[in-house]
Amino acid sequence: MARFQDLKDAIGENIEDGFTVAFEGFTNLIPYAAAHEIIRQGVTDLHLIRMTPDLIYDQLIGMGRVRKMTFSYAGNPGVGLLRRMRDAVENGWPRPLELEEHSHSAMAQAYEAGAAGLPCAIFRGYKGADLPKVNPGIKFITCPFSGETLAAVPSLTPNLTIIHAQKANRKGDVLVEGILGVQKEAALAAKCVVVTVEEIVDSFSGVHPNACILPAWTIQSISVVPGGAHPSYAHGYYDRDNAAYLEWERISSDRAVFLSWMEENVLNADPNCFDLRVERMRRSAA
Amino acid sequence: MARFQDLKDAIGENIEDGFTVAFEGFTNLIPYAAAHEIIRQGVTDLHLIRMTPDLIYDQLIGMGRVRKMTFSYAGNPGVGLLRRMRDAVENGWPRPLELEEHSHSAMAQAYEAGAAGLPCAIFRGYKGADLPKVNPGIKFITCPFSGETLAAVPSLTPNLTIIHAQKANRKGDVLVEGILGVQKEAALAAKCVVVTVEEIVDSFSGVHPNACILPAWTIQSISVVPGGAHPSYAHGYYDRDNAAYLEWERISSDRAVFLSWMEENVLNADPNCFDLRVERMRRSAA
Amino acid sequence: MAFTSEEMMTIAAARALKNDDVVFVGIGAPSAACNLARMTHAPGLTLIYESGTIGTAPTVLPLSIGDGELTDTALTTVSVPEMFRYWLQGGRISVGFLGAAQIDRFGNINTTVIGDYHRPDVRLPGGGGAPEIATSCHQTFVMMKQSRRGLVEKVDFVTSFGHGDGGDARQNAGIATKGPTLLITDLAIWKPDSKSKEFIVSAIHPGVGAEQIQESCGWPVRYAENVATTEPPSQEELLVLRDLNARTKAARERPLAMKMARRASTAG
Amino acid sequence: MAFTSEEMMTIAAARALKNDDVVFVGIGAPSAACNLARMTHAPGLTLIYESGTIGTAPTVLPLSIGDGELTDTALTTVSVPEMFRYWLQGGRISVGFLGAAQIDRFGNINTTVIGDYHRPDVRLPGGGGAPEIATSCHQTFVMMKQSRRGLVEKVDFVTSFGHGDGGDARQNAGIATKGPTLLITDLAIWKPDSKSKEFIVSAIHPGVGAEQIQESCGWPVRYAENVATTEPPSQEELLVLRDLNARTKAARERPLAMKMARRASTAG
Repeated sequence: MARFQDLKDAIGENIEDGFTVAFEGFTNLIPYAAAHEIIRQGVTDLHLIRMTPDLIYDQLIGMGRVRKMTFSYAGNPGVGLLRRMRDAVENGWPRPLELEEHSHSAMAQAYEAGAAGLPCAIFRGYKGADLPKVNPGIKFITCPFSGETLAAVPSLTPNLTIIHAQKANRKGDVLVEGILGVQKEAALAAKCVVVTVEEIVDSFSGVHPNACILPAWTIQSISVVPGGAHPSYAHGYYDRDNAAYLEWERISSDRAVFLSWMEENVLNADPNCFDLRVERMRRSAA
Repeated sequence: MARFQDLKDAIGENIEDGFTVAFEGFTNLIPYAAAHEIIRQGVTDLHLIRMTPDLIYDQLIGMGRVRKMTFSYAGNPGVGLLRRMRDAVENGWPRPLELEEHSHSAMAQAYEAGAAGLPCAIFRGYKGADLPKVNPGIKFITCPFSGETLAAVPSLTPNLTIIHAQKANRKGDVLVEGILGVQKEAALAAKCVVVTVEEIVDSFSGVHPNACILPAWTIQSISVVPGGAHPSYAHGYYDRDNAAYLEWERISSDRAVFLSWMEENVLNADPNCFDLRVERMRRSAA
Repeated sequence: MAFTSEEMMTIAAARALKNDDVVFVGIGAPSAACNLARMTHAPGLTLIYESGTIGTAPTVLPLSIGDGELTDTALTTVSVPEMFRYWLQGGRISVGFLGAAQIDRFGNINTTVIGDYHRPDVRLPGGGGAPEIATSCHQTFVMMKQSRRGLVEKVDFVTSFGHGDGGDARQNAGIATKGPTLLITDLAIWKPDSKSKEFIVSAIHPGVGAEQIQESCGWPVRYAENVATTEPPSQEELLVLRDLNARTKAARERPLAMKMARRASTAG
Repeated sequence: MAFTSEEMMTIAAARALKNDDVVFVGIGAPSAACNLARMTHAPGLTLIYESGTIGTAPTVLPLSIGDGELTDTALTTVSVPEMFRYWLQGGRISVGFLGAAQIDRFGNINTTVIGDYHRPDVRLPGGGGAPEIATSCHQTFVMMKQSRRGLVEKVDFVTSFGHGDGGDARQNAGIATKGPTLLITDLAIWKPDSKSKEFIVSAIHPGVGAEQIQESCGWPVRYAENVATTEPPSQEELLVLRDLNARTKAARERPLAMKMARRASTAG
């Protein structure tokens, strides 16, 4: 049953070194504030799962907190490559990074299978592709009815899934709107779920009957962190900070620049800085 | 691409004797008006698919239009048995009925697999149950990762799926709200989709971004039939006519009573009678 | 206060539910029991109906599994494939309720056919959600009135697996959940023997005699070492249940009055 | 009007789309081409982004696959598992767009690594949706600028299957869809030979010479029997494309101005 906690406690009590953790959010609602808190708390040796690693994993990898990453597209969307992740893979800096690579279709369906309590997902995928040659986690089965060969991947079942959402109500139920990504599936597939939200509202009365809502009893911990998805966005609250994504190309290109940026903006940052960052965007846009 | 047609043409042009047809709608939005039109047009030898056959299939079966039925729960919900269906199974009246029987979980996941373009669904089901002994369409596979035995059923891919929905917009996109059942899956799993709706609206602007909407290009034909789900209900428009469901117990208990009821209320009924039936309920409730 | 055996059955089932349970509710007696629990000692109880409604709190009992009242009061309503995949199969339901046309001493249930499957004497509705409710919920409670036709030596068809032929049958079938842990009838409360898994009487409802239990049971009844008498319904339990039933009856007699008013306010 | 080779590429790709196509759009050049088509000759074109947005009509080009603008203008937004299961794997997409770091003459694409997979010279982003876009869409269009590093004799890694080693390779691999039917570069339009499935030049963009095409291609270029010259961009095409790009640039320079205004109106 969801408890309301401050972010420091929500992270501190629910994560351990070596955990398999999924931070999900597909462009919309990426949980940056929670990732930065994990970096500040010194958690390490993580196995990260995420379809689109994005800046959030570039930062964790560049800080040496990641042992392994399961992913399907490691880019800065619309901008280019993830340079800290490349440095880890190509040069082992600051530590080598083990990769477990899939396609989007495979990962989406593996999360779905995890949420559905199944040990694997079967799908029509990877035909003719080389990934099954380098990822032993991809197997094939034969449909017992049609005889067709279908791909199979093990379901994804993280120790911990962290998501950012628009709203929680006072009971601790959580509402997600807009691009839903794989958040519901990643949450239901995990043993433990931590959610950061923009705000708490009295109730969800008036919300659409088929809206995406995670009941309080599927969640361990909720923290109110306005702006907590910056520089990604929160549909209905603030827009994607595309300038920050473009700027990351420069910051992440150089190890020293990266480290000093992280020092200033993450390690020495106030956990409540996200609201201010969004406020600053709001003022500069006015 | 969806065409707007009157119900007579929508049915006449899209169904043939011998078709495999799914009428879906889970308590909410059961497409009675379309079923009655099919009865009037004399279509026969159908293979019907539906999780909960309900009165709609009792009527089609009792009129001798059904060769085979794939289902998972054949009852008058909260009232009792489907007496016309029982008469066909136990006594072959008015003709024998072939049954293909599943559990809800199997059928829901088989529709889902059909929508997902897969030849089969795998799921954790039927453990210890007798149904696999009498339904050769249930097989088992071994998970290539965990070694667990999982049930497999062929996906459901009807020739035609018929649903009732609240609204279409002028482009022919269709909105479903409330209890969604398996309508989206049954529609996307079918080769052809016919939809009856309560009304046409100019646009869906203002509707929730994650509402259940079938794009016009997934649908063949749309007919405006207000009240077309009576005696089931249309969330937001009118309520379930529980009295009619209770009354069906009496009507369906006797072959002659059933036939004369069908004569009066279906064969000789005006296709537009559904709106009047709902209006009558409305007045009597006022 | 005087009470009927059916009231006793419903109240005994309601008492077995805890505040933090997540219940897969069936229509009829289970629906009354679950809503009674929610309206009395377990206000936090989460009710899930297989129609996809999660966290419902109806003021009257639905006639079917998917009445509009369920969506109107639900936290959210999901599709039926999602209900069976993420919520039931996903192992998120703590208690599933099952009814039965026939049940045997090991909690195996038949709701499919009386007689041979292919040439049935009576064709029953079939399994619906039951085959997987029986194996995916952490545990299941069965509610039914006792009769020789219902409590039988051997079910004609295993619609839903209970404890098979007893003992470790569930583990041997690859099932990790507890299965039937409670059989609540109009006469008694039965629990499985810890080893054999045979249902034995653990409590007898007030005013019921042992011969009545045996007469309405198709196998030789066994009793727990210390058979209790079921606590009679409290005044609160009876009043809340009777209110609920009265509201339900009134709503079914004029099913549209209140709903049409609602429509006018939203679609006007 | 004068035009750049990139404009020609985008416009040529836009022209290949029909009004009733359902397109799985990629970010960058495909997004510009698809929106240009929608704003000119194909107003009924359905755009789907893998973020789950169906039927989008953005006024500016999204930087990422899931910008808010896409949801705001979409008919509906579904979850990503649903997008890949019901919409892509379900066979509902008529045209999928793919980009490539490397492509070979048979349309096999690499966006994974340069060099050895386990010890790469360059680690590229990986496949994303591409492996299944390549096999589930009815056909795929590839857009890329020509270079010797891009159009190669043999790709280092087959991220997405095209026509394998040519001929019936797709059927032999159990794939029922057409695969790459069009390669649109900054210099030419290429189509697969009907038998060998090797990409051959079917039209050359205005002002481009054959030597330029060969210099920027790692395999010996072959030409169709009747090579056409691509129709130069019309004034309408150029104006609409440049307007779109200008709006996009302005929006990225002040990404929040208009959105914050929107927020104020809904959350005020």
